[in-house]
Amino acid sequence: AEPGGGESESGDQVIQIGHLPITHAAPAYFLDHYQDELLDDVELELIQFNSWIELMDALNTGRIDGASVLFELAMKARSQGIEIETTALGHREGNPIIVDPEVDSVEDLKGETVAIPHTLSAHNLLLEEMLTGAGLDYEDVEISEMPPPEMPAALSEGRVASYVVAEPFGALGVENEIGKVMHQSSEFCPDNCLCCAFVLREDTMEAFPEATDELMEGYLKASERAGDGSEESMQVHADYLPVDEGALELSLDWISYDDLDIREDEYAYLREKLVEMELVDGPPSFDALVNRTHVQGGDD
Amino acid sequence: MDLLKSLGYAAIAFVIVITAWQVVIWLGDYPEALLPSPLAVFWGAVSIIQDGTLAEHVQISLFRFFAGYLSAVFAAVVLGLLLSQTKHIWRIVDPIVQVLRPVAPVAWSPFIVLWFGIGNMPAIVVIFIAAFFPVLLSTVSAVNKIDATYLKLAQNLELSKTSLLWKIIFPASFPYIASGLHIAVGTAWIFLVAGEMIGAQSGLGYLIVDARNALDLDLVLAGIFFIGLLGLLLDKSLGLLEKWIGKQWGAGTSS
Amino acid sequence: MDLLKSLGYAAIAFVIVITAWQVVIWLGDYPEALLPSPLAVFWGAVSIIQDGTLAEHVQISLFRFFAGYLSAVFAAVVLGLLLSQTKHIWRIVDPIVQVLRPVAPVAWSPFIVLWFGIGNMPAIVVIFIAAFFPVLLSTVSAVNKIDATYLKLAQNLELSKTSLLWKIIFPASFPYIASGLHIAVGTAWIFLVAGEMIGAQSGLGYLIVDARNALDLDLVLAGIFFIGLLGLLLDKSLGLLEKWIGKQWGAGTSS
Amino acid sequence: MGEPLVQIEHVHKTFHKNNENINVLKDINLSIADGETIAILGKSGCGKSTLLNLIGGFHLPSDGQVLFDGEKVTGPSRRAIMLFQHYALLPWKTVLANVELALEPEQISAEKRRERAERYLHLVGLSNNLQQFPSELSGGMQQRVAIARALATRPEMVLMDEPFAALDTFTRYYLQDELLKIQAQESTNIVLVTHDIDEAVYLADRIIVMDANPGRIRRTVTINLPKPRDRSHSNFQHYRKLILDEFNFSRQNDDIEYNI
Amino acid sequence: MGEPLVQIEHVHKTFHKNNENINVLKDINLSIADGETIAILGKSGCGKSTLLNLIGGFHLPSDGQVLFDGEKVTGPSRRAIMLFQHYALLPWKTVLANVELALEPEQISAEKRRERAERYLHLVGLSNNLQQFPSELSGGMQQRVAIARALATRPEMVLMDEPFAALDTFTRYYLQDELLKIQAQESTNIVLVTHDIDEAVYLADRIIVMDANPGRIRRTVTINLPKPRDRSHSNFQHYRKLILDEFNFSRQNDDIEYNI
Ligand SMILES: Nc1ncnc2c1ncn2[C@@H]1O[C@H](COP(=O)(O)OP(=O)(O)OP(=O)(O)O)[C@@H](O)[C@H]1O
Ligand SMILES: Nc1ncnc2c1ncn2[C@@H]1O[C@H](COP(=O)(O)OP(=O)(O)OP(=O)(O)O)[C@@H](O)[C@H]1O
Ligand SMILES: [Mg+2]
Ligand SMILES: [Mg+2]
Repeated sequence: AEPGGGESESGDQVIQIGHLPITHAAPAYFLDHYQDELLDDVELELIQFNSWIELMDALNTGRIDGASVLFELAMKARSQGIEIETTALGHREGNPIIVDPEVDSVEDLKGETVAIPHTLSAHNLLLEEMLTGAGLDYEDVEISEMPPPEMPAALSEGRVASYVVAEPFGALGVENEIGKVMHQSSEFCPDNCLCCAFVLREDTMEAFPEATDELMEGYLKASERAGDGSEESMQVHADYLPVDEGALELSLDWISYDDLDIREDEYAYLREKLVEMELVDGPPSFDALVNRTHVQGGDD
Repeated sequence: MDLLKSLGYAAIAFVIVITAWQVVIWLGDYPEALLPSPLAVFWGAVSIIQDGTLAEHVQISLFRFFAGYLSAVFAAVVLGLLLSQTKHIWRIVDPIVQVLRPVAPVAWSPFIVLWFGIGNMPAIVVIFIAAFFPVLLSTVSAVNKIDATYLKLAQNLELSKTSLLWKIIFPASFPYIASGLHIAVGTAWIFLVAGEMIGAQSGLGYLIVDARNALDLDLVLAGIFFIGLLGLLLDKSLGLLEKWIGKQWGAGTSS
Repeated sequence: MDLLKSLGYAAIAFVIVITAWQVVIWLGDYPEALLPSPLAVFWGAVSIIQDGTLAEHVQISLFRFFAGYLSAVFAAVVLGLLLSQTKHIWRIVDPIVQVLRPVAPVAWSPFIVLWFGIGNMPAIVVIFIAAFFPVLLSTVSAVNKIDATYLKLAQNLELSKTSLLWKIIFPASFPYIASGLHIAVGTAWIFLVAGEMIGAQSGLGYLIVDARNALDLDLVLAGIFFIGLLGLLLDKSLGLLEKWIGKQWGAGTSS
Repeated sequence: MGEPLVQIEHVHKTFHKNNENINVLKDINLSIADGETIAILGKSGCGKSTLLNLIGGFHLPSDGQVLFDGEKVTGPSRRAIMLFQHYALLPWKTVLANVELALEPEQISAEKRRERAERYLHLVGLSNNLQQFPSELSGGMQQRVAIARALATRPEMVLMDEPFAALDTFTRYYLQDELLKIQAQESTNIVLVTHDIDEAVYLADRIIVMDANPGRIRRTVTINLPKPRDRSHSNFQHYRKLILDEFNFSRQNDDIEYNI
Repeated sequence: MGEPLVQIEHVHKTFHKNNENINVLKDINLSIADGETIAILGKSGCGKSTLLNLIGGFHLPSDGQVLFDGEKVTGPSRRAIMLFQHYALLPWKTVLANVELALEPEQISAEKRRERAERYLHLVGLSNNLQQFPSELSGGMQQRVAIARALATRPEMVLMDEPFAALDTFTRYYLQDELLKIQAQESTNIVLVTHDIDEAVYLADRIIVMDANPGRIRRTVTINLPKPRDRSHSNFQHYRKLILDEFNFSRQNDDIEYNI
């Protein structure tokens, strides 16, 4: 497929970025919101999807130029020969384990169904850590994959006893008193549970190197605004994710957008974990997938 | 007067359903969040009518529906007529169709995205697939059902191949084709909604999924109601069209 | 010999499809990850056959299918026969059916979960809904299509109401009902797979979704192939059954 | 001939269709004596079937009344069995079961039922076809099954609506002969609707010739010939010519209308 | 009468069905002169339609040959037009368009086509029904349209397969008269298949009486009566009786077979 979304009316290069309606994609939202300020010759077009797999279909087939996507999915796609690179993280932390109010401990989940957005997700790894940490086996629970927006409904309907997913759906469950937080991701893999990454297709990056640089620069600036906690920032979050204020605040409490660099040791941990859980046969090497030039260039 | 009578029966049906529904809620003691009351659904329906959400989604769904359905009908009828003319080719195509037909159109989505991108096209392609196979098969079987005397007549009069196809075979099989179209319209509509529930960002199916994700079951039921109503209207319109064509082309003749 | 011939044509079809597919891959230069080659799909199919995954999912899907389909057929035929006997009640039930029918069975999932819990039941209920309405409508229309002379005959012989229903109306309408069942089997199968794609943790639909989630499009295609094949087998078996009943009950008689 | 079995008095019949009243029968008066065979003859659409349905109770008169054995007819009954043009056999039942079904409403044992059914099937010469299905029989044989079924209920009257019209001439001739033989044996009353002049002359004691628009009785012809009759005998030809003349078919008029 | 128009020489016809060979026609020899009207008469299933289809080229003989105007028949052609029992009118076309369609393969202008179609529809008395659809016409009128369509192509021969069997007796009589008038005017050759003895005697110059299993010609009866004939005249009755006797229908045998 032709890279890029063509040119806009004003002659700017249009770059299409896919995302799910989650707080984890907030830097992209902020870049979109402030693109008059942060972008010159590039026009960002956000495309929302309902589930990770639809997003991956569009990314893999070149229907979009990039996406804010689960890190593990990006690894799998790269291992299958899809030419994409991760240029930054989406966020850090912000992955609570939400359980039915009746559930008090990890042991209570034995035999129950737990929802995750995807087997190739930080949430799945997190769940595994939590279960083995509590002396259970991964097989002791039923895993159910479903699109994040569906999870609070599933918990309230009793289809699942717990879910682990991106924000704001955890906070939503708590706010609506459908469920409660049992653990936070930071309790299991402090600072190295890579969750969402910002990825770009290599064909786009090669065709429009300047546009790519400009986009990434803007992205990193936008991420700062996403995490500054100001009134204005809250309003932008609320514009893109129309959830009630309480849930949003709760989400933002759990999540940080500070350090979006992808470090080799974090990546190595992820690789090991994926191989150990037999989720990806030959995960790509750090160099093949991760492109730190923009993050580090920003640091320089 | 007949219409009035039908409406009367429909009204009775409506009252009975509403009553039964309310009784279930009372007896089962279901909370509003799990099984909304008729009144809640009514206000839900009013709200999406008033704020224009409904009109917008209906418009999108109908656009997709007609784009997919009409192109499927056109392609399937023309292909069906041509294929049924050459027995050998049909016997090769038939097994392919037979294996592809039972596959739910949504199963193809990864490939639909590959070839048709994102946006409206996937939903249109899903409808296309849903309508294409039934119409193709009913066209071929309609042609095979044509009274053999018509073909003998054409032979006898030494009509040309094209005359035979367009002046005899097509009109002779049209009443059956039309009834195939009628059946396909129902299935296609159901699949549109199912398809929109899976992949789309708009349309009636999305409206339902979205409401469900927001735990607004009253809107889910309102959506279901409008889907049913629109499906019914589509079906009835095609039924009328079918009848009209039947009359036009002299169905019910002794020949 | 006829079967052999059909198989021959199917083989030709198979070769053509495989060739066209490979050519598309070469010409379009699609990477394996986006459009797997026939060989990759073949090995994918072999792998799920060998490790028993396929058999397990097929078993579950078929169980759900038969449970839902057979109960729908039973309920719909009995109800259809009874309803068609009392014109007034049918005219009240008809509008309800007409509005419910165009709604995709999956749209009901929140309520299905509410009443039927999780596990196999939701998928079975989806099939039930998918099969129930077509069979009900075809039963009622079959009864209305019965040759009026049969009814006149029964009146003339002063047969009892029950004799009329079970010895005249039921057998006389059965061939049409059977053809309704035949149509419903296809739709129900498609919906089973669609339903399993949305909510289930097992079954052929899940197999596809799961493979797709893991970005294993070769397994997706292998799954699609088996779904098509099984659907075809179900359809053909019912076709044979229909033919057999038709023969048994003297379809094609002059009366 | 005793007191009339069927008495039709000033019967009118009007159908409503598309908000129109179609006057199908006008002032029909007819009485049929016990033992008499009546043929109703007329062009297509003149109301023959309607008249037969009135006698059988399948339609009710719009005006006037039909009496059967002195009682007003209010619906179909086993006393007058209709023989349909397309036989109305149940294709999913064997020949024997078809006849047995007709005997079901009578409170007799299963053996008795089977015995009686077999007797009447023997009467029409189908003893060897008891276990066959209707679709395995020729048209002529199917109509015989229908005749056996009608007779097995021992009705006082059999109503026949163009019973042999779907058969070819030769089969028709055979079955007409059959019918006469059986009737001689069972002495059933028959009212026969036909548009075949030969059939009427061959079978009937009295022919009711009808006119159309609205349907009315034009003339009654009593056939004073002993049965069985000879189709090529001059007496037969006399009646045939009489009726042909009634319909203007003997070559004298050339002003054929163009509105068939 | 000149040299034979149709010559059927040692024709056999066998059908294959369910791995069985059905011998339908056996050694048929027949020649039809130009100007002659032939009726083929026989019981159901004796192969009448098969013979007609052989003449028309719709079937080809298993053995022997059919010559039309000296040439071997290899397929249907416009030179011999078949008139079907159920008329085979196209219900989606008007009466006029039905006839016009038949003229399409002739390279004539649209006006000429319309003119010719109207002329033949006038001939059969349907000038007032040009724009009606077949379903709006009675059975008799529909068959007239079919006759007009057949004649409009100016064929050398018209093949009729029980053309009037679906009509009631009265309509049939009218149409038979019509056919004779038109034939006198257009002098078309007619081969007519029928199982109606009266029809054969009324219309044909020569009657081919056929036997069944396998189908073969039993007898040929030449009718030496001027046309139009009088159905109730004694000469007509003579031929009628002759054929009835051939089929044993004049009351002398009572051993009616039970396998109709
Ligand atoms: N149920 C009905 N509703 C309306 N019109 C009817 C009905 N039954 C019969 N007719 C009309 O009454 C007239 C007489 O019909 P009927 O069937 O008695 O004629 P028929 O003499 O039996 O004709 P045929 O020889 O064609 O059977 C016809 O014009 C017919 O259209
Ligand atoms: N295409 C065919 N295949 C096999 N058998 C055939 C075919 N056509 C006719 N027959 C058989 O040939 C025999 C003669 O058929 P045909 O139609 O010529 O009889 P017919 O004299 O016209 O009879 P009818 O008066 O019933 O029309 C029948 O036994 C029929 O079953
Ligand atoms: Mg009648
Ligand atoms: Mg024939």
